[in-house]
This record gives sequence, structure tokens and C-alpha cells, in this order.
Amino acid sequence: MVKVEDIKKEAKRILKEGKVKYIIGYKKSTNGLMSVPAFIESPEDVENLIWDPTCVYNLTRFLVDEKRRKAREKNPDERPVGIVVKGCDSRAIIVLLQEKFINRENIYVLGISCETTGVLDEKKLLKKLNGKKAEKVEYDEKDNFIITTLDGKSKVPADEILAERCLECRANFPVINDILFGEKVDRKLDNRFKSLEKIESLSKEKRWGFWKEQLDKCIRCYACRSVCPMCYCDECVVDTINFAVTADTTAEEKAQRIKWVEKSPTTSENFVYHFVRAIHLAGRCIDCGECERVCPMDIPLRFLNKKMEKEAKELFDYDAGFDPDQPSLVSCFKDEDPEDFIR
Amino acid sequence: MKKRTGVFVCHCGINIAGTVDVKKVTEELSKHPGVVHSEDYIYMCSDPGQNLIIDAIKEKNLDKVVVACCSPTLHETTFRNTIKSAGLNTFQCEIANIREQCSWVHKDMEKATEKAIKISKSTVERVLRNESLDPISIPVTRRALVIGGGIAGIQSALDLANSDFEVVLVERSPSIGGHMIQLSETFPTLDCSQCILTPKMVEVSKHPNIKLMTFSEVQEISGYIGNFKVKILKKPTYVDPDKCTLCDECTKVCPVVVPNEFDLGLTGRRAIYIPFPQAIPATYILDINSCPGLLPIACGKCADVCEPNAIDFDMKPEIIEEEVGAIIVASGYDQYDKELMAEYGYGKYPDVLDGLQFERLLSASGPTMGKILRPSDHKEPKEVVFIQCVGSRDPELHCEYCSKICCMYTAKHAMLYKHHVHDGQAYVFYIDIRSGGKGYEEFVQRAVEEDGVLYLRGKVSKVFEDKEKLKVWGIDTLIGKDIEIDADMVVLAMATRPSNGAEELARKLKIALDKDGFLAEAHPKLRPVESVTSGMFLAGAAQAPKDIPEAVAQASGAAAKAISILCQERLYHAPTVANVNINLCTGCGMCVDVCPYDALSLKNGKAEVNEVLCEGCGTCSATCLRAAIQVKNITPLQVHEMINACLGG
Amino acid sequence: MTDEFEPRIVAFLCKWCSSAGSDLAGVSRMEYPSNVLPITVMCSGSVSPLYIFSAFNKGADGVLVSGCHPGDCHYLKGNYYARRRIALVKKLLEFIGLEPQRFQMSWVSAAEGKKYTQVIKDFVKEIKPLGPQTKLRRNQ
Amino acid sequence: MEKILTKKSFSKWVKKLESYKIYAPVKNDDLWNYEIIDIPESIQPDYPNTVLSPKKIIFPQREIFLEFKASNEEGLEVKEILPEERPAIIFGVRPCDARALTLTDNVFKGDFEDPYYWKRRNQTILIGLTCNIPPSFDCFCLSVGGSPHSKDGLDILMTDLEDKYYIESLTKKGNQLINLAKDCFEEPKVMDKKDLEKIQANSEIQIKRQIKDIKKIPKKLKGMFDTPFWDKESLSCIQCGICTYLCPTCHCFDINDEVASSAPLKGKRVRTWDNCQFPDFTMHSSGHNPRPDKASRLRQRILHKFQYFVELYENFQCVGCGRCISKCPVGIDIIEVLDKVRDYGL
Repeated sequence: MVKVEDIKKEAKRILKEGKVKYIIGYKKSTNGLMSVPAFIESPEDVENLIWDPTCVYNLTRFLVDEKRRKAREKNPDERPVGIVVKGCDSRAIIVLLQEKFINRENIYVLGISCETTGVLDEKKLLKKLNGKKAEKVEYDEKDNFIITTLDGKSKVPADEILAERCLECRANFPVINDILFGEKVDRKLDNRFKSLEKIESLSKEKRWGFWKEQLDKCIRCYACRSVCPMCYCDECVVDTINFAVTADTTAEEKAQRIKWVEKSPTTSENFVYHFVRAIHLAGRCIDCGECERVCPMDIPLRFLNKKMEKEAKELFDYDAGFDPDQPSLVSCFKDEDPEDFIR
Repeated sequence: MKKRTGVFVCHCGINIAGTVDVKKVTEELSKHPGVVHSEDYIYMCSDPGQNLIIDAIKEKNLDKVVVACCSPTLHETTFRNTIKSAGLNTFQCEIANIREQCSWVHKDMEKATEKAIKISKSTVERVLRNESLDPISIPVTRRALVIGGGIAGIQSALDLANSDFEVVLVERSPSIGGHMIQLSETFPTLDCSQCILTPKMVEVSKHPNIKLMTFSEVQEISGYIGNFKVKILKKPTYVDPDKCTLCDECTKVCPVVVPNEFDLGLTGRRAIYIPFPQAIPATYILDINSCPGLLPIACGKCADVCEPNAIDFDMKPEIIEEEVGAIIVASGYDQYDKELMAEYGYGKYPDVLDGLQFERLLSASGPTMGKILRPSDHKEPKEVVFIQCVGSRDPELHCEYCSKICCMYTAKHAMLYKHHVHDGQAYVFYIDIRSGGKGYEEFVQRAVEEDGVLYLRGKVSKVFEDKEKLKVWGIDTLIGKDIEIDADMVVLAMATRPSNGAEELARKLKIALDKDGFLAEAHPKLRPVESVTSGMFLAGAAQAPKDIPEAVAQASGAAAKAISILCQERLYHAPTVANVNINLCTGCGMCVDVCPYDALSLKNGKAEVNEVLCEGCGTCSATCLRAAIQVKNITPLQVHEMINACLGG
Repeated sequence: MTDEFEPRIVAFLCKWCSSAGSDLAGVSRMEYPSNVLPITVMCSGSVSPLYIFSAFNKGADGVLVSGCHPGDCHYLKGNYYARRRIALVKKLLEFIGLEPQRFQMSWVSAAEGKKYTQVIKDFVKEIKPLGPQTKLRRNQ
Repeated sequence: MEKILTKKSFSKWVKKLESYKIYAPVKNDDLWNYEIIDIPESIQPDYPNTVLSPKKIIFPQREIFLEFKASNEEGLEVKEILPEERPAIIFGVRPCDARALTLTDNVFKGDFEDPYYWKRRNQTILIGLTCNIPPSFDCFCLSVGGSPHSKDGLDILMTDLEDKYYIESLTKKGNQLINLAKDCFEEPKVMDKKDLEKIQANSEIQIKRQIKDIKKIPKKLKGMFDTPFWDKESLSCIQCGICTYLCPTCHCFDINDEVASSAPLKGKRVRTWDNCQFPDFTMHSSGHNPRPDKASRLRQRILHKFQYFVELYENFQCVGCGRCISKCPVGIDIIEVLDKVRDYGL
């Protein structure tokens, strides 16, 4: 079992030694159960770090902010940033390295193995507790979570309230790390695309009905792309019309912007937005499931990305987030790529 | 400034007007935003038609032109030049293809007209957003590289050198001369191959404009037309050619004998040897693979006897970098592999020879000094069977293509055999006789009529040894009978295939191969000496099987093509190339990965286009997730607006 | 003219093969339905998924991407990238329930005028029974 | 007017309201949202917070202003589009959400009365429901001037008394609705009134979260514009639009021309919600962005709600519904931020 004391010890050491400028980790929130991202700058603050099943965030998203901030600074601190990652999050680091968005030497990775479980799904937990508020959720030695409510402690099999992505996790172990916490345990997974089947097995019209209902809910708050570590573009192609990139952007360049998608949250526009996201994440999405977690309208966005992940695997034998040196899914090909769909 | 577009709709006689209501197209287009002038005319490409355009540009102050007519492959250049003469940039004209893609393929006038209107409108939307561009100018390195020192390479090198351009001629074997120097006599004139080739070889070696690099291989090529950078690996010969006096003392002491490549194994040579007497450069070389050891302790006898101290065991491979403006690839051919021809006993029976071996037997300087003798028992063969199309024209088992030269050289072989062995009989098994070429048909007839060569139309099924004879089983399809010949010798006209290593060379040069592995020309009819990569040309049998006159002709053609580049101080390249918006670029490098021309690279974390290399294919633009790269004048915005125009209204 | 539904198909044709192939169909006077609106691009590899989404968004009843056969790309390998990208787009569109017939890809060489007409004929025939594409079409 | 409506009579009453477009909270999967109800029986007044407040009905995320068409010959043709003329009723409005509309009203009147907003606002009747128990863990209406039984902005307030509702009609519009079906209602008894008071008092106690000394905050904020406070507080913000889109008081919008076809040019002019947390929100056409980073955007959100709005309209632009807290993807808690503001520099 991962001991938070070990993480704290290492965090304290690297901060004390000045190895990192700060550490991105998890801390307790002020208002309830879930953790919140923590930005720890001093060894004293290390005490705030926690590790429990509420540490859902993919903190690599904040490396994007870090890069932007650094670009603005006149004399940036060149030391690396410490970052706490789970297996899925570590794959995001791989893709960011692959796309040269970050450099290996700019990060110090504190990798945590999820061992036999993962992180929880807040909505599932709320249901499990019939709307009662949980005060605390902890790992135990086995495959259970220990939940504390006002009524006391209880043990729940982790699988019952585990996030969907964790139930379909392809590697719960950080593929990249400078220091590792926890054991490398292989979770047995019969099919990492299992949940997709229930949509794939629907008839075409039912699938359309499903997606129309889901995407019609979209309010285009863009939380899905905002939380996504792969959506690090300075400007999303979806936004082009509103964006003059810098003061140097000429009128000519501005006139060249295309409105691929309107701001209106109508069926057609929502579809194009989510298509663009899915296709741009094909071969890049590492299934951290954050887009789906943050969606205020509960749109099962993970399915779109998962579908692309499945096709990448099945058609092209491609897995994102394992090899920083491989070319991206759509920037390479094999002679024997399938073409049975082509006339 | 508001855009002022003129639309010109061509009737093309009735070719367009027959199915498209051109008046309606003209009228509809006049309503299109941005269009200030539209008119139709019976033949836009005629002089009066072009004058209409010029006049309209002047009168209406047009700055954009759309001509709705035939396919842009036909008259795009015409009309671009037209608007140029009226003072507009050539890129301000676009063609709406309403003939090939519309009037010629539809019958319903209403529907065809509607489609023609949409095509024209979408073309207006495109031209409205075209940038005025000027061709990209590139300085030229006025030297050439010729790869391959056979007859084609030699001819190209000499043509270039005589036109006063410096040439680097790279040959991977120790001497230039290629396969031609192995030949005895050449069809149809029967002049001696060595006699006509050696003067050219000497000219190469003495030419002040030619830098000859034998025993060398091209290792890496970068750059682009006009400005290639080439890395050449010069392999060590362990003999200093400047010191070697060709005294031949070394071979006398060398203890090693290995098959002689020049004679295709019909003779042997020492580990230190000269490839053949007339080799250029004229020097001995040490074959490291057969030499017992470079260390004096292992053998070193040759060095002991070498008076001028030409032998240098410490010679190291060298990498030589050259800069050139054009490249001619003349990497030649090889014969089809003998392992693949087991049914004819090739490689198993010593008296089954291939065409080149027979050339050596015929050669006055060959292993038998020009006498025809069986390798097995040195007896004169009285019955010789020549088999054509060995490995050629056999799509099931071997090569699909015709090797082209075999009909002629087999006739020559049979004829020369008869000249040597007057009482002998020559048989030729053939599928067809292909003797197109000046004096070729007459030559074949001469073999039949004057030399009594017996031509049998059919294939040989098997060759096997039977009591000192080679039994040849075949069929004569003309009389429909099985034939059995007890031959003393069998000569196989082996298929011609791309030389060993051609594939690797093509990869280094980034030029394509055709389905048979020969180097692919840019266009089979109209650009037969150009490769798909601009600035690289093809000569000789590397591109397809060829005889000597053809190889020489193509070599001169390639040289002329190369000269057409080298004679210019600057080159011009289409300016419709990719363009990076560095504000959007995140430097992920996906465009760099997909670029087929290595035109993209990352510089300071942003993609950068080498405009000279870029061919404007736009694969980068479709790959970029951030829309940070686009090809000029076919930008995503233009396509977006074209989609809109196609579907709107 | 009948009131039969006439689908509007946007066809992205690569300049060197498929557009040339369509020219050949023209030169050979091979007739085919007029439902296709050709947009010639430099290479099938330059067809961004955004073009496809946008065409459907703007009301195309069908979208065709056509390029050179593998190995024949004028730009050596653009069509290989296209093949991969289009496969993904096709899977995505089918996954959300768009009729697969509405989005197709073909290899048409400059010599295949006949094939081009066949591709168009089949395309039109297959999507006519589906009626107008309203799923992804912007409500105008 | 005060009445009693038994739960049995409720659907009877609603049936009488058929001429109105009726909205009510509806549960889809696990989400509650206001939707148009066809079968009036199905209105369930017990529900947790809807994801979006009734703002989405009065001030829809997409509003078509006009349609346009242009060509070389005919010039520009413009057709104005106004919201459909049809009175509407929203059932089950939480008091905080109704209060939010009274705040937003300030913005859409003044020098210019927004015809689209007011058209919808005036033809919509709001029927509220007292929050006997808080609909969210994150409610803090009491701190910002509201309460679980606030009547601000409502036409009718219903309070659930187990087997019946206590009905308080607060406006003429409310009275009209009751008069449409007089026989459904009874007069309240003394006991009912007592029950009501008990429940209302109890409902306040249940609100656990609060911002202490909130009155000090506007003044405090004034001096905090140029402090590093915002950098630190915004570290975990991912700049999505959840907090503002879900906020019942946020009302920023963008107007765009949605071009359906460029040839001939035609399309619609459309108003959509906009969001101060989006990086392009204040992007000038010059390329300059006065709020270039997330710190300045978070600051804007807090300052607008707790300083600028107070200066203009003497009210916080926050009703304490807690949506921004519950749905923030990274757990940013506005109460915590304001607590820190209050204590900043002390």
C-alpha cells in the first residue's frame, strides 16, 4: 500500500534540497470529501499532501499552465517541477514528451501505483450512500475503500465505486517516474473496451438517438477541453473566430480565421465540436477520464475518446502514452494499414 | 480593398454550351458577392477570347479572374499568362472545370447548369482568397553527381564535363566500365565492346572536370534541386593508386585464389589484383575479404615485394562530402539470380552458362582467349542451346516484364558461336523475337540465314546432365512437337533486374521504385529521364532494361536535363508552399513526421518550412491539430468557403 | 424534372489521380449523376477531418474523399496518411450513428475514368434511399 | 394571498394551467434540469439543485435576434425575430434562483431595455418552493442576503408541509393562477401557518455554509486588485466555463453572425452566453488582451460579483446556490476564496 508519509518524505527532501521549484500534488479541500490540487512550494507545506481515493485529478494539466507561465517570465526559474502522477496521468506525460510540449528535465515525477484499485467516482459514491455526505474515503490493504460518514466507518469493495476509467485501466502503474510509490501490481482486465460494447451493439439509429440526447445537453462550457492535458493548444480550432493571437497578428491573418463551429449549443455545432475533440485526441488520449468526470451535464465523453482508442489499437496496433519516441498515430502509417473500407 | 472578380464562361463551341446553359451561369455568377463582371464567349482560349479577359481586367479594374472552361490541366497556364499580360499576378486566376467534370458527363441541362454554377461559385470563393505570389528563387550549385560508372554513367559524366560543368562520378566497384566492359562484341555491328568503351573510360580518367571516385558509395543525400549535399563513402583499396606501377609483382606472391568477378567465376584471381587490364583507375587493389590478414604478421607478402611501397595496410574508409546541383542515377542492372533458376541446372552444371559468362568466353581477352570451350572439360561444344526469356515474361514464377536486350544478344551469341565453331550447331529457344531497332531485325535474319542458327519457338522445360551431355527438353510450339537435344553447352539469357543495392540507393535518394524494383521515372512518356524528385535524373538500365544505344541516349538526355538546371544561376520553384503560423504552432513535430520531402523541421520549438523542398501537398496541414500550417492558395479557409459555396444556395 | 431526392455529395479529389481520373471520364464522355460537387485538393493527405465535418455540418448528404492508389501518390505517401486519418473519421461518424454510406473513400487513378463514374454512380445509388442528411446539418 | 393546496389537488390545479408553457425540474439519468412538461401530473417538487437555473429559460443560451440575406442585386434584407408570445410558468423555482433573476433584471434594464430578456421575463410566472432541506451541500444563501424561503422575484412560494403545500401568492400574476382553479385551494388554518413558520425557521438552520463578515468584503476587494493573491488562488483553475454558465446571476453574452451560406450571403444574428473565464473573452481585435491570464479572470469573477455589482446595484451578484462550488472540476470554493479575501493581509 502506498504510504502518504513516504510521498511527504520525498517531497520534503526535494524541496529542501532545492531540486524542484514546487510540487503539484493533492491536498484536502476545505469543503468536503474530495481532494483538490495542491501547489506546494515550501517543505513546511508538504504536510498538506494527501493520497487517497479522492485524488482524481490528472495534475499534468497544470504542466500546461506552468509552461505558459514560464514563457511569460523574464527570468524563469529553470528548476523542474515536481508532479504527483498515477498510471493514467503518467501516460499524459509520455504524450506531452512525444509532442515535445515538455522536456523530461523540466519535471520530477513522483509516480504512484494505483495497485489493485484506483480512484473513486464521486457520483457513484453519492449513490452508494443514498445522498449522504462522506467525510473521508481511504484505501485499505486490500481491494476495499474505507468510507467515513457521520454514522461511522464502513468498508466498500472498491470496484463498486471506482471510476469507470479505473475499471478499464490499461496500466495502473506510472510508465515514467523519478521515484515510485507502491507496488507494480497487474490488474486483471478482460477487455479494456468493454463499456463501449453497450453502445456499439446498438443499432445505428439507436446510437444516433443516444448521442443526440447526450450531446444536446452540452452547454459548451468547454470544461472537457479545459481539463484535458492534451488540449494544450494556445487556441482551439473551435474558437478561431474570436481569437487574435497576438498583437502582431495582421488583419490579413485575422481574416483567414475560419469559423468551423458556431458558439451556439445546437445539435450540429455540438457534434462538430465533439468530433473535432475526439479526432484530435485520437492516438493521444490516454484515458484519464477527466473530461467525463468534469462534465456538468454528465455527457459520457469518455466513450468518444475510448472509441478512437479502440480503433487505433485494432486497426493500427497503436497505443498512446507508452513510448515518447514513437510518432503520433496520424503522423505515421504502415503499408498494411487496413483499406477494406476504400473503394 | 473590395475584391473585384471577373468571371469568364467558355462555351467551348458546343462542348460546354451543349449541356450547360452558359448564359445562365454567367448571369448567376454576376450576382455573386465579389463578382463585378461576368461574360461568356464561344472559345475563351482563342486570341479574341483572351483579349476579352484582358480588356475586362483593364476596363473594370478586375483583380481576380475565374475562367469557367475545361480542366485546369489544359488551359490554366494559358489563362494565367493572359492575366499576367494584363498586369495581374498569375495566381489571381483560377479555373472552374465545367467541361470534363460537368458538361461532358451529364445530359440533363438543368442539373448540369446548376452544377456548373456551383463549381464556378466555389472557384470564385477560392480565387477571392488567393494570394499574389512570385516563384521562389534558389541559387544553384553548378556541379553534378553521377552515380554509376557503366556506359550510361560514363556518357552522362562526359556530356556534363564537356559542357564545362564539374562532375563527381561515383562507382562502387574498383573500376568504371560496368557490364559493357565485360562484353565481347556488340550487336548489330559486331564491333568490339572494349575497343569502343575504353577510350571513353580513359577520357573520364583524364578529364579535368571529372572527379572520379571508384570503390565508393553514396551514403547520404540531403538538400534539394540545385543544392544537394552528398556524403560519399570511399572504401579503402589498401593500394595507393598514385604509387602503383602495375608491375604485377604482388599477385605473384599472393597465396590466395578466389573466383574472378570480372570473368563471372570462369577464372580465378588473387587477393591483390587488378580487376581487368584496362581498369580505370589503373591500379591494383587489395580485396580485404579474401586477404588472409592486413597485419604483416598474417601474410604481408605483397607489401614485401612492392617496390614503390604502394600497399598501405592502414588505409581507412573516408567520408567525402560534395555539394552538387543535380544528380544522375545510372546504377545499372544485374542478372537474375541463379538460385532462382534451378530447372535449367544453372549453378549446378558447369556447362550451363549465363549470357555474361558466354560473353567472357567469346571475348578475346577472356578466360579462353576467345576460344569457345566447355568449362567442364575444355572441349569445343558442337551443339549449343541458347534459351531466351529465362526469368523474363513469367509473371507466375519470375519477372513479369520483358528484359528487352536478350533477343538481340542471343542472336549475337549464336552468330558469334558459329563464327568460332563452324561445324557447330546453335539452337535458340524463344517465345517471340523482339528486334525493334535500327538494323536489329536484319541482324537476327542474318543469324538465321547466314549462320544457320536454328530458332525453335517454345519453352524449355528441363535441362539435365546425361552422359557428358546436357539433355535439353523443350517444345516447338510451331510444329507442336516435343524436342530433345543433346547439347554440349546451354546458354541462358537471364532476365535483367535492377542492380543489387538499387533499392537502398533509391531510399537514400528518396526516389521511387516501380513495381519491378527499377527506378521510377516521373512520367512514363513525357518525363522518362526525370525521377519523381526534382533535380534527380535516371540513365541506363537502372530505369528499365536497355541496350547500349538506348542507355547512351538516355544518359545524354539525363545530362541535358541536368545541364538545364546547372546552366542557370537560380532556379524557380512554385510558391504554393506550406506556411507556418508560429503563434499557433506548439512544436509537436507531427508535420515534420509526415512531410514526404523533409521540407519541415523544428527550429526553436516551432515548425519551419524549407520552401524549396516543399511541394505543397498539404499533408502537414491536415495533420496539424492546431491549424498552424497551411498551403498557400489552397488554405483551409479556401476549402471551407468552397464547401460553403458548393452546398449553399 | 422529378421530385426525387437528389443528394448533394461533396467530393474531395486529389489533383493528380482522382481529379485527373474524373477528367478522363469527361474526355471519354462517360455519363454519371450530377450530384457530386468536386473540390480538387492537392493530395488526399491534405483532407483535414475538419473539411469532412464541415461539409456534413453545412448540409452535405454525402462526402467522398478520393486519392491515388497506394504507392501511386504524387507526393509519395500522402494517401497513406489519408487512409489512416479517414479510417478514424469513418469509425467516429459511424459510432455516433451516421449512415456509413454517407462517408466514403476511394482510390481512383488518373487512368480510371470508368472507376470514377462507377464510384459516383454507386455512391448516389446508395445514399438516395437514405434521404437528406439532417443529423449533422446546421439548422438553417 | 395565502392558501393551502393538498398534494392531491396539485395536479388538478396544474391541469387548469394548460394554456401556459410549463417548465418544471425533470430528472434525466442523474441530472435535474428544467424542461417543458407535457403531462402536468409529473411535476415533482422534491429535487436537489438543477444543474442550470431558470436563467436558461429567461435568458436562453442561444437567442436569435434576426435573419439576414444579401445579394448583389437585392442588397441586404433583415428580418427581426422575437421570442414566441406564450406565457410560461416555471414550477419548483428555488428561492435563490428567483432572487438571481431580480439581480439580473438590473442589468437588462436601464438605458436600454433588452426586448428579448424582458419579453420572456414578463411572460413567465415563477412558482417557488421553500428549501425545507438544502438542495445542495454547498448552499450559502443566508450569507448573501437570501434565505431558503426568500420571496424575492417569485410570484408564488410553495412550502411543502408533508401532505400539502402552503401557498403564498406574492403578485397579481400569482393570484391569477390561483383564481384559475379556486376550488383546488383551501384557506390556511392557524396550525398550517405555525407549521410553515417552523419549517422556514428550520430550513435556515440547515444551511451549514456561510461567509462570515461578508459586508467587509466589497471594501476589502477594492484594495486587492493588484495583489499576488489572485495568482495563488487561481493556480488550480482550469478556465472552463462551468462556474459562470451554471451561475444563476451571470449574464454575459456574445453576439455572432452565423452565416449559413456565403453565396448568396444569408444567416442569423445570434446571441449566446459568453464567459469571463474563457481566455478569448476580453480579446481585443488588436490582439491585446487586458485579462491575459487566469489570475485576472478569476479576479474579475470575484470582483464583479462582490465589488462592482455591489457598487452599481447595492447587492451581491451571488445568491448562494452553491452550483459553482459543487461543479467546479478542481474544487475551487468561492466561500474559501472570500474567507481568504476577508483575512488577506491580516
